[in-house]
Amino acid sequence: MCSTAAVTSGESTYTLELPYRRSVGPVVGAFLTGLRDATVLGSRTAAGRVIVPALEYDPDTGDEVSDLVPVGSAGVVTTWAWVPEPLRKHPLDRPFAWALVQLDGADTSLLHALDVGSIDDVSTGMRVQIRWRAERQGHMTDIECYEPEGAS
Amino acid sequence: MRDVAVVSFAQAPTSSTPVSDTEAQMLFPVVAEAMERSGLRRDEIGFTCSGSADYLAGQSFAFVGNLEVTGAWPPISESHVEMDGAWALYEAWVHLQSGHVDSALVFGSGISSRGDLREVLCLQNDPYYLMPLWADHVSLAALQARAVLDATGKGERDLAEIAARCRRSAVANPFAQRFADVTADDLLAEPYAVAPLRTGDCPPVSDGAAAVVLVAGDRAREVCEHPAWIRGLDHRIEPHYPGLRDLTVSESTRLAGEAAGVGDRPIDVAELSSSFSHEELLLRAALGLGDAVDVNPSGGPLAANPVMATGLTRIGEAARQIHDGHATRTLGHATSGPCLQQNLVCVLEGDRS
Amino acid sequence: MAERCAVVGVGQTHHTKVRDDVSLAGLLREAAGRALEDAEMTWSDIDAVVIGTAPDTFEGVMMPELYLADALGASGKPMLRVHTAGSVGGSTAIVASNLITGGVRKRVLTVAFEKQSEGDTTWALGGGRSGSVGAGGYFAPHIRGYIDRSKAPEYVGWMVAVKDRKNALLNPYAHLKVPDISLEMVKESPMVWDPVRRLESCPASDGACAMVLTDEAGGDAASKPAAWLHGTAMRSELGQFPGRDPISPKAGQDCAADVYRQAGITDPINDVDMVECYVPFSWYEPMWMENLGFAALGDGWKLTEDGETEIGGKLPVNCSGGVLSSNPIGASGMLRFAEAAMQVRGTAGEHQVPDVRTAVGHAYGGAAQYFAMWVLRTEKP
Amino acid sequence: MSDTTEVEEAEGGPVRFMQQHIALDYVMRVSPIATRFAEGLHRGVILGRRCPSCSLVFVPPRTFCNICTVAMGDSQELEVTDRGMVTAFTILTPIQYHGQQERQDYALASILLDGADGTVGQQRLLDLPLEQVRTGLRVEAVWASEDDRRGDGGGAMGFGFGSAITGWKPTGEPDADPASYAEHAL
Repeated sequence: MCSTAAVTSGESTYTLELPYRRSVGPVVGAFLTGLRDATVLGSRTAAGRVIVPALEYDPDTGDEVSDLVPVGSAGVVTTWAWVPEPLRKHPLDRPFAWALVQLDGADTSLLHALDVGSIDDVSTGMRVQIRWRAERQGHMTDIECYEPEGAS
Repeated sequence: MRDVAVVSFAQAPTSSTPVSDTEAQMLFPVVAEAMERSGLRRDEIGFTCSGSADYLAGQSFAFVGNLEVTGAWPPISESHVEMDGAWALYEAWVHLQSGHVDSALVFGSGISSRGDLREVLCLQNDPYYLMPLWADHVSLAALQARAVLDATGKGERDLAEIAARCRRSAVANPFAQRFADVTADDLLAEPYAVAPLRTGDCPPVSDGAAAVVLVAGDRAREVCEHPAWIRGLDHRIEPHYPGLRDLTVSESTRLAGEAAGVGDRPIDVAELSSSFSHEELLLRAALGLGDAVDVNPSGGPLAANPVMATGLTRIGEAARQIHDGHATRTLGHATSGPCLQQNLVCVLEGDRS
Repeated sequence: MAERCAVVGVGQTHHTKVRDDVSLAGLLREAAGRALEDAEMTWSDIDAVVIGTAPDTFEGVMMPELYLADALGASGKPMLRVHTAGSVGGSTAIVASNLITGGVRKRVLTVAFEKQSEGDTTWALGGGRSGSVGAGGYFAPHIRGYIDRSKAPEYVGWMVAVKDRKNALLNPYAHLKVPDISLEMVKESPMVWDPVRRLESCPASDGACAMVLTDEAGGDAASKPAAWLHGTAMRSELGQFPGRDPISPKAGQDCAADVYRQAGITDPINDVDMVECYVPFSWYEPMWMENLGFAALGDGWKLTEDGETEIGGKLPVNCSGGVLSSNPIGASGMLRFAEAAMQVRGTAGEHQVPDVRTAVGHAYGGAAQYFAMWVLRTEKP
Repeated sequence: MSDTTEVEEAEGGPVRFMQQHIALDYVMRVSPIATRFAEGLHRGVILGRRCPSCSLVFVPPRTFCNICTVAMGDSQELEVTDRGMVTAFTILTPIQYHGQQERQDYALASILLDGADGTVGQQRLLDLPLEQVRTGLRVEAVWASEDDRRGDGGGAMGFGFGSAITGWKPTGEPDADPASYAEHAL
């Protein structure tokens, strides 16, 4: 809902707020179900490319894809960005890196937060692994974040 | 294709102090100025098209309020895209191609300052995989910046040089919001927004609007001393999810640029929607623009970034270079979506003497 | 028009209250895939994609064309997103047709959609505030104004509701189906926005519609009959100002006059074989009959009363069951345009009107201030 | 958040739904004209502006005439009365949705103020049985107490009476001649 506060000192603030309930369909659904089971699924296109996260179509051609294959839960950082001051809605509340990670067996990269102590601890090409949340519900945040391989 | 020219352009002064007006109030003088400069009466306009986004305004059907500035009584032939005004210009240009009408009014507008742009633009992300992470557009741009630096061997100083040049160019632009006689060293002293992008590599949050009048055929020469003829106009999109793409190139810009004939003859001036410093590197490469090309003499989006009007402003600025007789062949570029997902290229030429 | 344009493929989803078996992409792909199949084309045959939807707040995705680009096979292609309020589905089809008639593209896929069940449209229509009256609350005074002005009997609204709901029974894709619909049922249904009763109102639907448009060569090459475009028009007027007539808006009149002029229609009631127009509340049928020039001002309701708007009447209206039966808002306008195409192509199945040569599609939106129309024929222009 | 998703997940079936709560904060800076209008309301005065070109009086005031597309400044400002007539109405049975606070049937009307040329829409009618609501009904503003008279920031579509006028009640005058509001069906 939206609550309109009274006008004070020339400003009014309001929050555009609404819960959405999204139906996810078979392929996104399978991917999210996989996350709940601590597995990452990719979709294999006719050309043999393994797309992660799984899509119900080949992103290059639009052709339908239904062949889902598991990929590894560790991989290589293809690019990254360091967030010195996280926004209130970011996955981590301390400085962190975003990382696009090509998981083992995938041909594309999956975005998530990478939990490292400083900008000096992250580099392109480094190996990282998924840190799974203990309580998983079939949602992107079932992946808590990435962490350097071998951590914890 | 039918000859169509940009015959007038107007823009709102952007400001770091957010405007208190409604979007329509902000648009009104801009549209009025573009109309006045065109010399056309309102009833001579055959088609009107605008670009804006509800989520910037924080209100469903926000664009309906903007119809007010057109004086849509008696009724007008009109359409709206939920895109940057540059795509409204494209729709209008297509409409002119079909021969139904001979002139068009185009405008784009947005009040970015109303919300937190880094949160609002997260809603552009796919709802299942990206949106839940609140991966904001600055963070996504920084991922692409890192990929570009890794691939090209360039460094943060190269980015700062671009940003400093834009800031210096903007000193001469009365509509710019962020301008200063700064050096790369000054900008390298600024903190990271999201590394490798420093605050100076990122655009300001701007409220703004732009308007353009298009006229087809010889009528354009009657109303404008130096019409800016649209010689090429195309746009392309790529897969959405950044992890699917090669972030070290802008493939959709390359395709649009080729289709628009950018490389047919030299470009004098290019106004690029490079909101982040590294995007200029990507766009220059994708469009084949050499060092001789004057890029963003207005300062570009790093000087003022009125989202939903930024792209149309680029085309307007590119046209102005021809209107003023400063250039004979220019380029305006617009972009949309995370990491330059969608790109539009407009090639403009003056009459050759 | 510079270039001829043909509709060679039409597809739509099954419209229901909640399409909880698909993602947003899946919903659009269902309609688009059917349109491609109908056109005997694949994704790679398409040059450009034009999509339309009503406010982004309905699904909570800003500019969803970005996320949907590769789902619609648009990778490396041009993609446009249109938003003109409730008329958007019609406007979207017109923008797609302009790409053809302007000679810019040869084969265009156009898609419009709404997945109303994801969020809350009444909330979104109210700008996220309490006290949203919804579309019905907004239009109810106009409807009352029409009834007062035309002296139409109360049962005309019920008749429209019964006719459209009966037509919906013939349409496998329609959302709301009331098998034993009767005047009595409509009359007894609760008053929601006086004078509009529940069964005189449109549902909220999930759904999508898609069409494939081609140039003349594409229309000639199609193995199924093509519907040839004879005119398009869009008109907008200010939502409120002194002296505005929202009951028969001038923008609607002008839009009709423009599209008829292009198509050479001089006597609409006789020159047009069927019309699919945007009737979200039953009374809009007689209102639009007058506004679009099928009846004199004040006489539109007589067409309904005389049964002339039924399949088999002089001017069948909303043979698909109309917006009253399926209302995925962003797609609703395109469904009107698509039904006109299906009727001309002879592919409307059980709700086919025999021997349609000329069909009109119509959509409106905002405060009855945005209008979009097209005219299709079996013959080339 | 109590829906089938959690149940299905508890049973370990495939994930079919995703819940997402989107909350975006916006700050609306009230424009000078809206502030001035709100100040008028605080004093119990309704301000409008007259177009210098077509002479139509707009309430609430606008910075430009949307018909003539000419600017209207402070010099075009005037006061109108807080009385007028109902030109259109509906009676609503509120639809229940997230954030809806209305529970009972109520009447909303368009009101043409004496001296104004456009109606003000979506106005609450008070002190009158719903079955007596009609066009032509003469009404007057019911003002909130002075402390509660605040304007609103408006949005893309403009601004309104905020909390200053809680609704409109019958004046008891005879109904207006239909010809006097024939052009104001909104």
